Amino acid sequence: MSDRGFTPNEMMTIAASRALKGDDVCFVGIGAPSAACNVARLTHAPDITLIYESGTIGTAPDVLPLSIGDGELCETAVTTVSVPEMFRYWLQGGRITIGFLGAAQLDRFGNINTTVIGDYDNPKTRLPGGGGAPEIASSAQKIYVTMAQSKRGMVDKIDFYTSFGHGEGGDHRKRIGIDTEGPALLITDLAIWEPDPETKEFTVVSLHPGVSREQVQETCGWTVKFADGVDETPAPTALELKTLRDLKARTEAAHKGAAGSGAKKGSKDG
Amino acid sequence: MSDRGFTPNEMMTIAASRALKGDDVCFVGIGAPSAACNVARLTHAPDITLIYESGTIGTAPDVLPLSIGDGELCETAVTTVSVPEMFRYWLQGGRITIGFLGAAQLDRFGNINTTVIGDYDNPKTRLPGGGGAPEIASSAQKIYVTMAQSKRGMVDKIDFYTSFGHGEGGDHRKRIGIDTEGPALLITDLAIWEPDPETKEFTVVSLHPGVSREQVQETCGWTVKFADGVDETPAPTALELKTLRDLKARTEAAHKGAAGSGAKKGSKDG
Amino acid sequence: MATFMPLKQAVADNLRDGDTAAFEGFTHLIPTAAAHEAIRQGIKDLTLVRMTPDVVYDQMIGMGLAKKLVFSYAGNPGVGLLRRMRDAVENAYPRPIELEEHSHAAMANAYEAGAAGLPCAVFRGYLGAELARVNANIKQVTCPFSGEVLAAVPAVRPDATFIHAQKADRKGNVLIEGIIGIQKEAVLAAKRAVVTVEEVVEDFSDLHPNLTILPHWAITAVSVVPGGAHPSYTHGYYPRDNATYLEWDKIAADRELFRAWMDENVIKATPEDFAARVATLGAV
Amino acid sequence: MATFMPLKQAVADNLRDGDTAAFEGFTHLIPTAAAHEAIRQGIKDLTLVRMTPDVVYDQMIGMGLAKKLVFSYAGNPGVGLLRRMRDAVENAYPRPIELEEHSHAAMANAYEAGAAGLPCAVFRGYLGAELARVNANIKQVTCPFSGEVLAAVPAVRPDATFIHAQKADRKGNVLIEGIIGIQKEAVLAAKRAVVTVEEVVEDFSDLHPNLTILPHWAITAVSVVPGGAHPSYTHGYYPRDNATYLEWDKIAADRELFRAWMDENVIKATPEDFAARVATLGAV
Repeated sequence: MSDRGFTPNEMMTIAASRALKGDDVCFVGIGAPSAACNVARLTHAPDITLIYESGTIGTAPDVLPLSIGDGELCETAVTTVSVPEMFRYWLQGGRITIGFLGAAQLDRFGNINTTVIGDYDNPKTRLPGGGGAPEIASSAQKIYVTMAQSKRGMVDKIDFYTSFGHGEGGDHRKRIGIDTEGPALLITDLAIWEPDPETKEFTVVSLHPGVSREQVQETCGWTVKFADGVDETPAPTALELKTLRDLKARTEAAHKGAAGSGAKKGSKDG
Repeated sequence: MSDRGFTPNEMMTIAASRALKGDDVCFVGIGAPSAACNVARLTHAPDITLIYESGTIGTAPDVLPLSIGDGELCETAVTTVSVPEMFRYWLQGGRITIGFLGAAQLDRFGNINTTVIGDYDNPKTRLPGGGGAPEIASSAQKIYVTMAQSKRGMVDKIDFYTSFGHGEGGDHRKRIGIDTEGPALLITDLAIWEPDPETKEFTVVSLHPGVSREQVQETCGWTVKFADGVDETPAPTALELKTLRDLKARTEAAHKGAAGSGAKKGSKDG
Repeated sequence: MATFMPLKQAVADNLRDGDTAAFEGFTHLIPTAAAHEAIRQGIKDLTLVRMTPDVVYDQMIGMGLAKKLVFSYAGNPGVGLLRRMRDAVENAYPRPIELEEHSHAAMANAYEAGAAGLPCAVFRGYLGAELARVNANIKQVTCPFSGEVLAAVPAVRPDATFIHAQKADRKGNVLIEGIIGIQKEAVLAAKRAVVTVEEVVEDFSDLHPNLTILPHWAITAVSVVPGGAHPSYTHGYYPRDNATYLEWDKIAADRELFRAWMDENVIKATPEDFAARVATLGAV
Repeated sequence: MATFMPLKQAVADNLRDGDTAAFEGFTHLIPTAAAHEAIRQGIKDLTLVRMTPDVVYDQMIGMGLAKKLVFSYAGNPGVGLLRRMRDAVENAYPRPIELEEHSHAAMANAYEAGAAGLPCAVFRGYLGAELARVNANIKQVTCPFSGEVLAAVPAVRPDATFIHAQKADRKGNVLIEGIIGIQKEAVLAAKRAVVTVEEVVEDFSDLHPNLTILPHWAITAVSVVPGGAHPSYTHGYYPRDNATYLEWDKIAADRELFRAWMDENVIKATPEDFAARVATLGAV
């Protein structure tokens, strides 16, 4: 923890939570920040609808799930439907306002790779794959991406297009027949980025407290563009921090109890 | 009632019930003889599965439903599913062994019309339409047809092909890409008919007790073919008759009670 | 987001002249009160969609609300034909009506495709069936793997769908149970959806997780109309009023009798009258 | 018609070398006991299908049962990658494995199409996604009404599907509740279906009519295996054993440690051992 009283990861989660509104219907997909969605629900957006691709609609877990199919998601949901219904009626049906995606590799246009590092047929590292991401990326009304910055993750050219962001930029989505907005926000541990209205390249619009432009550039594999007026992200409020930390503490305690042993917080799930 | 102690209609229902086996999965569609299916269930085929297109699977009503969506069908079913699931997973999925169809007009090859009398665009009589029949006719493993004989109903040429039987006969089904068996039995108030193995024309294989060949021909609009050895349908047993009559009496009483007024037994439903 | 409002307002806000509208129910849960409200408001030129148009569609057609009917089985369940619809089809009375006729499988798949946001439904159907000749909205697609030729119909996407359901919770989430029919799909396929319910309960926290519940944000308006499915039934509340279906056969047989009955029982009535109609039927 | 039989016999009767087999479960209700029985019986050359292959697929792949994997997300939920699967893909150890990789939407639609008896599934998907380049089983069809180009994938039709469920009644009808995933479709899409259950109850007459129940005649065999989903969970019976998922990350990282663990916990074990594994987890 920095002497500011919060970690970069906490800032990232809280900044992401602030981007969510009470009338949003969020598809919390593979590797997505469950924490951000649930902090939003527990602070300014109590009416937000959280959907996990396991079929739970309108879920309100007291602790963070370790997997997208945890029992508590079902127990606290408004309803739990089958997986085909989830993908057909709810995602493809256009009812998801925000699809939250993580990335192993991300490029400046919001294209995402979670499939392979290296060549597909002869990979250096075989990653888990896309899961719901290819269709979340095209069917959700908007996409928010969160990830911790690194040169390995934020790259000039991704090895595989698991899910399509803005392609080569501009109106590339439209040209291939996608009529949803696509990546609309990138929230990292250092900054908030928005796509340029014309080129669709991610552009830093806000730096987290104490973060310099140089830090952002050093941890990013492409030449970073900054908006004309770059804001400073408001620091987490006491309530936001307490909500996040309480949630994580409850999670830790619950999962220890259930499993009879320490369980680390979910990173990837299936 | 004839002096034989049963009516032609009772004979028809009981003959149809005998054609059903305990491991059959019957789709009891529009205008179909619910009575035959339920008599089978209450006599020799207690394990038979009855499915109504309203979504009730494995139903066991104590009284005959007035419509295919009566509450008792749901209350006594193993499970009740949505209508899209019924048509996709259960009918189209090939799980129905017997589809039971009625007809306003029927031809010698088991083609059925329940759509219009006269020209489609300028009909003499607008009938209810096909409902589930077009796909029951092609997706159920076999089709049984029941109807009371009449020259108006059993015609040389039907006005509209609501559902396809054996078309022009022979391998016509196969030629248009249907791989199910199609009409395999016709049970009327006078006789039992089976398709000729080659031509697929319905052929009388059994006359109900006391019925003559002339009576069959007089009430049929095409020149009737009789099998080489025509049997006599065994008369209803005491158990069969009692089961059918008790079922009808229970039905009458129940529907009077529920509606506060006399309700006639279902003929067509939707 | 579901808003609770009187049925009169829900219909006025959500149904317009010329709309494509579905009042769905599969014998069970037929939204009669909503259809009667549409009749009272004199909505015109509707394209009415329903798998099983029955008495209440006979009433709307007989009152001249419909310019077109998209359907798969039109009958009075347990009784016979729809006489007002026949008069419209056979004699163009009170106005001509265009028919787009499908099979149940096609309609079920078309609603499903509408709910799923697809432009069309693909299924195995209409093999040898003559509807494919008279309905230009029945086409074919070829499976790119097996070469099998499958049927395709356009998705049903109503401007407005009306259904009746057992209950809503205070947030406007809606529970449908028993014979659930095509109602979920009809709501999700529609631009606007109005649900009449028997009652509102505090919350649904005691319900089994896998029941058919429509989240409040998938619905436009909820109106509380006890008995609103009469003469159809609501599983858990009241049985089907079979006598009324039988009676309809006589009423619909005569144009003048029909008008008089509609005046008395629909035009001069209100949604509040439905509660009394089911009061004598007994519980189920 | 479902026949009750020991799991050993159910696997022996229904799974053959070279089969396409699905052991489905979506975090919840993973049929671990059935997969372990397949490993013990040394079944070979399987094409394994699953949306979310996790630990138990890592085990089957690591033991060399699979020649091909059809999937959409391969990971250890809440932990990370599947190390035995990586070893097979990256190093062809213990044997090469062919991958047919899809998205979740495609797999869900492909199972649905299998259950629905269709040769292929049609949906809006893979737009701009590179899987369409590397997977020859991703094609396109054009909507004959709108002209929209949609994705098509072949239906999944396993020779054998294995699932775990809460309970059967004496006739062999099976109840699945909670996160129901893709299990109903996986069973209905298969030529043969084996269900392991926690328990058998007299009948299901008290259940709500709209629950997910597979009729006995849609199932081949039912085997009673309490705890049979461990380390996954069974809603209403026992929670997920998160420690075991974490532990797996270490075991699977080393080929020898893996073999030793499999010998001890699978090869020398029986279906009866599962009950003890969940006994200490507490009820849910």
